[in-house]
Amino acid sequence: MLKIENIKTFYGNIQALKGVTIEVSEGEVITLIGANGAGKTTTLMSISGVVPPRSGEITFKGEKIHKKSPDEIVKMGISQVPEGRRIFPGLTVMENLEMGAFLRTDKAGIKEDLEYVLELFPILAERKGQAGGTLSGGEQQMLAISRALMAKPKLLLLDEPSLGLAPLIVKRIFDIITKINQEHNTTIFLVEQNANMALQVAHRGYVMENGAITLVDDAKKLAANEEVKKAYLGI
Amino acid sequence: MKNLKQSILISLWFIFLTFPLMVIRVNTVEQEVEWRWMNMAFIGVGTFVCSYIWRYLMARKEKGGNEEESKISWHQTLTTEKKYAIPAAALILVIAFIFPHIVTEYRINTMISALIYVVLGLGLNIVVGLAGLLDLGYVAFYAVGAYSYALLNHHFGLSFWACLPLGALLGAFFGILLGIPVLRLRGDYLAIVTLGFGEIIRLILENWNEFSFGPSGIANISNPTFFGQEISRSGGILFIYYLMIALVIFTIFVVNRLQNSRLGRSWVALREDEIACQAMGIDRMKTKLAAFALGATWAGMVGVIFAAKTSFINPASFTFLESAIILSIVVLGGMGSILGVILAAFVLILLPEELRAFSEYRMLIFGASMVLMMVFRPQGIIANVRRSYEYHGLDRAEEAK
Amino acid sequence: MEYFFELFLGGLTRGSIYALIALGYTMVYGIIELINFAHGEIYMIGAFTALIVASLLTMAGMDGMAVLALSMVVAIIYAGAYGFTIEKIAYKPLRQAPRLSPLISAIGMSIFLQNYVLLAQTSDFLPFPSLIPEFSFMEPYEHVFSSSELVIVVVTAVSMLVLTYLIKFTKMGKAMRASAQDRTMAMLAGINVNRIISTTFIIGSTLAAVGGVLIASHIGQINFYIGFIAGIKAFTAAVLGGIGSIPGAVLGSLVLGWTESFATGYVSSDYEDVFAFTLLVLILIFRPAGILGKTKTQKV
Amino acid sequence: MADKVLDVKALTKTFGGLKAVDSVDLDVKKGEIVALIGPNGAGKTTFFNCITGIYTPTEGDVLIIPPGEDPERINGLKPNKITSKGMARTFQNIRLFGNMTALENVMVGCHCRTKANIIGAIFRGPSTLKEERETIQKSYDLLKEVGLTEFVNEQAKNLPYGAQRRLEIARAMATDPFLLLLDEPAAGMNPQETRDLDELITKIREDYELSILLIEHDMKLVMNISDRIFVVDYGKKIAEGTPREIKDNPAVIKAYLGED
Repeated sequence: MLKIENIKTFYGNIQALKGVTIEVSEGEVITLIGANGAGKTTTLMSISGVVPPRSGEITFKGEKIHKKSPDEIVKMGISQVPEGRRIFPGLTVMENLEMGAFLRTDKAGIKEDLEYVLELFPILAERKGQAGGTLSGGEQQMLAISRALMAKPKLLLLDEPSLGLAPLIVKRIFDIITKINQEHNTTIFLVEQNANMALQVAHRGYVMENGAITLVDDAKKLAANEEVKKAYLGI
Repeated sequence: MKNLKQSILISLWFIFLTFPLMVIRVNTVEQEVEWRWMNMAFIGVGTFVCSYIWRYLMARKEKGGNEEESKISWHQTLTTEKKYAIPAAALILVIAFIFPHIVTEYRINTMISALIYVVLGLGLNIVVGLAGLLDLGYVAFYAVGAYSYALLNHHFGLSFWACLPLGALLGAFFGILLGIPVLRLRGDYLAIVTLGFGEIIRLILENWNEFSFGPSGIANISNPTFFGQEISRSGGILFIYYLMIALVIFTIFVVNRLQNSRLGRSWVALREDEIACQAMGIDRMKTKLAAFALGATWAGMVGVIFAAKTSFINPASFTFLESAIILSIVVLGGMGSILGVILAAFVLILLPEELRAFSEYRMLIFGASMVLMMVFRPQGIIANVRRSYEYHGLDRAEEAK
Repeated sequence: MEYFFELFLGGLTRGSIYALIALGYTMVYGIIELINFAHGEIYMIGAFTALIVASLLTMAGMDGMAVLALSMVVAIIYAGAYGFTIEKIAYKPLRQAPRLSPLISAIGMSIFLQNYVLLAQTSDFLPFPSLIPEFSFMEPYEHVFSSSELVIVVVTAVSMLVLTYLIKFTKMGKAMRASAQDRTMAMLAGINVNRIISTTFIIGSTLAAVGGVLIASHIGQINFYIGFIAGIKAFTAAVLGGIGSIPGAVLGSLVLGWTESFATGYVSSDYEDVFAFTLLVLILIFRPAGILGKTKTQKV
Repeated sequence: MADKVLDVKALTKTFGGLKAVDSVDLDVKKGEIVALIGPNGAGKTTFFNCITGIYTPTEGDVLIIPPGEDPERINGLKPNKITSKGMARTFQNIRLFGNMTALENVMVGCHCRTKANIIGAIFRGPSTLKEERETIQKSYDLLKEVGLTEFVNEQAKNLPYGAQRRLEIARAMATDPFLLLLDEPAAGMNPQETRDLDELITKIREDYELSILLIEHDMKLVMNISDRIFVVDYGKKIAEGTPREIKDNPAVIKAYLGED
């Protein structure tokens, strides 16, 4: 479904990605793990077209997307929950959700999806009129995921959804991610530092180091890999 | 084909855009309308051609300036290698010396103006180019210098030589006075406050008749004396010319030394990253203040010479436009680059004088080139290159081990 | 007391005009953090365009409100077009550049436009026909508050309401706010941020044009330089209220209008502009975030 | 405790009601390498910013005890003052002076230990010249120490990533600190670079006799080089001890692995 072939991405003169190749099949949950600064976020931003790669190709459902603008990419069905949630702080919860569905015009469909996400996260219904900036970290993460779902994505990119959240909430978020994958057959591309958790929910995993992929394997096997254990599962 | 279509569209868009202002001119008194259809054709063709140039430059810019930077350019060789630098400097000096004897007085006058702008540009370059503080009211310090000579001369008969250092000191004083409160501000706010300050100074000079003689200005400012000797008018011009040459040399010398000193490095560092700079133990305020005051000192000094040269000053010489011209010299020359600033000052001041037809469009071209420079070559005509250090001594010591 | 009222209403009129221009500054700053130096020039170009259209129409024998309405519409269209074009040429290529670059580019654009109008038209002051009719019901109050002042205040108030509605309740307005708060996220949500920025410039420019036409008609003369001072003052007003904040821009404009009006009325008229600039300098020094603005903490 | 060089007591920093750092105690002894670890967003960088003067702590004391001197409370001092008192830092997201050369970056670091003023810069008297020579020498030596001699006259922004991180360390060292604070020095490095860094940090401690406090995510690095480790989560200190003790601490395991 998504094919990333040997992309190289730069921030000014600094090369952040040094030839990354990743493939994701429909309906899959894959995870990309790696240390801080390894280039995981850049990979997602390259897919979303915010930091387009300087060379290499990205194809989504057979169509080349690495030269498209972010809004065109969203329109094709790729939406992202970025690192740090990035809720619009001055917009209300409802307005944030509305922005998620910015490109859609099917009123009935939007309404349906709105009901779906409010059912997924009932707390958001309670907070409807509140400004996004006043929500707690966990609520913001829920809002961020809901906002991305409002675009009715076929591929959902999640960047560090567990960042700075209490273990209990992290667990709930991961449960929901699995649920979304199963109920809607939404393909999920998960970037995580919490490798333990990520490898539990994912089907396959990629390990990234210093702007390049160093390992690809089944999630279970990666979790059992001694090197991975030592480097990323910590302690 | 796609390009052609796009260029035609751009051309049509600009024809539409400029239609009322460029084609129609109404005379409301005589009730007449003047239609200038030729302008429409000019705009159409002009923007069509420009759109191609724009696209070409854009493509070149995107392909990357990396290669360009690594090349050692002629000016770098010229300024760093002694073998070339000394003869070049000598040649320029000789030309500068002979110049006033082979041209008309008018030419000398315009050359003095150009030299004044060279010094102003170099002074502002300390503030904007090195320390990265966008000062839009630089002309205020120039005015301080000019008025201090004019007023001290008028009221107390103080001589040029007494006023030259006084003007510089007053410039520095005003620089510090303004600097203390405003240098805490962020870049763009600083720009606006300095602009406001510049306008306040000008408006005060214009309205406070008892102090500054208002818009009519001050006339009959004495010529400089030469070791107490009065100089004739034409001799005076010659004298000021040589004085300016000396001042330019002195300024280059000082700025060059400052650039590669402890202070100069802290300015550049401050421009690059304020927080890291503080973490290196650099006092942000003090360092900024030094740059601001030093820039103002030079403006004050040149202000005195300007007053002596024209022997008449009024507030009209110190408008925001003047600040903008000095700023564009620094920007076009290449922020932080001494050679660039000098070249830009000559081009911007002398060219309009030489090409009379061109002079009408002078400000138009200034404005356009500021935009284009920022878009296509933000480093200016001559990019500032940081100095390399060599370590012969060190390497030999290594080998000996 | 009557003198006080006269000054108060004069300040209100002034403040209304400043508000129309200040909104452009504040909207653009809110979204791309740029002081659009050329904004004052848009106001001036709006006034010039209106003058040309109005003169042509008058010579063609038209009069009354039709002239005002038509020239206003043309001025708005042109101002919007200029705003759009300026952004594309001078600011869009500089999105990734260091902060000072677009500011210098903006100053260049401002100088360019002033001289473009100077060369294309004239450097002299041109008389501007008074397009706003005298209302008979205003006659008793004419000595303190003229018809044209009334029109200025009413038009400004209506513009504010429309703009507030636009920004608060329409999808476009919400997208504008979203882009201002987090540009990258707005892109990720599928908002075409470049289009939003263009729209912001167009809306700001049309408001400036409205201001330009009204004030020119009220004062009765224009030249190529009117945009500079008006622009700086409107910017002062925007900063005073807290740049980036729309109610702040309106509030700041009124405060500035009254300050100027009362200061020139009770102190001295020579220093009108000095008061404005001094206010600007003082605000930036003592409360850089403005009356309604919030201070941002810098991330390390 | 006579041999402490940094003593932080009950440090608290709140941002609009939110406690980013909540009553944290921490100390560094002379010659020690101490690590501060915790999950992302736990408040480590805020802690750093509080003790280096970028933020003013809401409550608590930050005391520094330069070797052989009396303790001094440095709450609310400006960052440059703190640096000149002998505490230097690096940044999580590299903050080099991109358009200056590597050597110049380090020379800027020497700023607070040198004195040349405007007059000196213009006239270049013998004392200024001598100082300038010494600055160059010292900076060059520091570049050699971190292994960057090949990049001396290269602009900092053009250096490879790992080299930029090391340059930041050299620049901080130029301020002659007795305590060096490193904010995620290994972030974005590959395992080989991390191993080199490991050696570099230990070597710097030996050669310059200083103490080091670092924030780090790379557990291997932390476990290898630290004498003591402090763990924070949600702004609170949840554990402290030697690497061995930390490894087996249930609270730490919970915070990191996110298990109930």
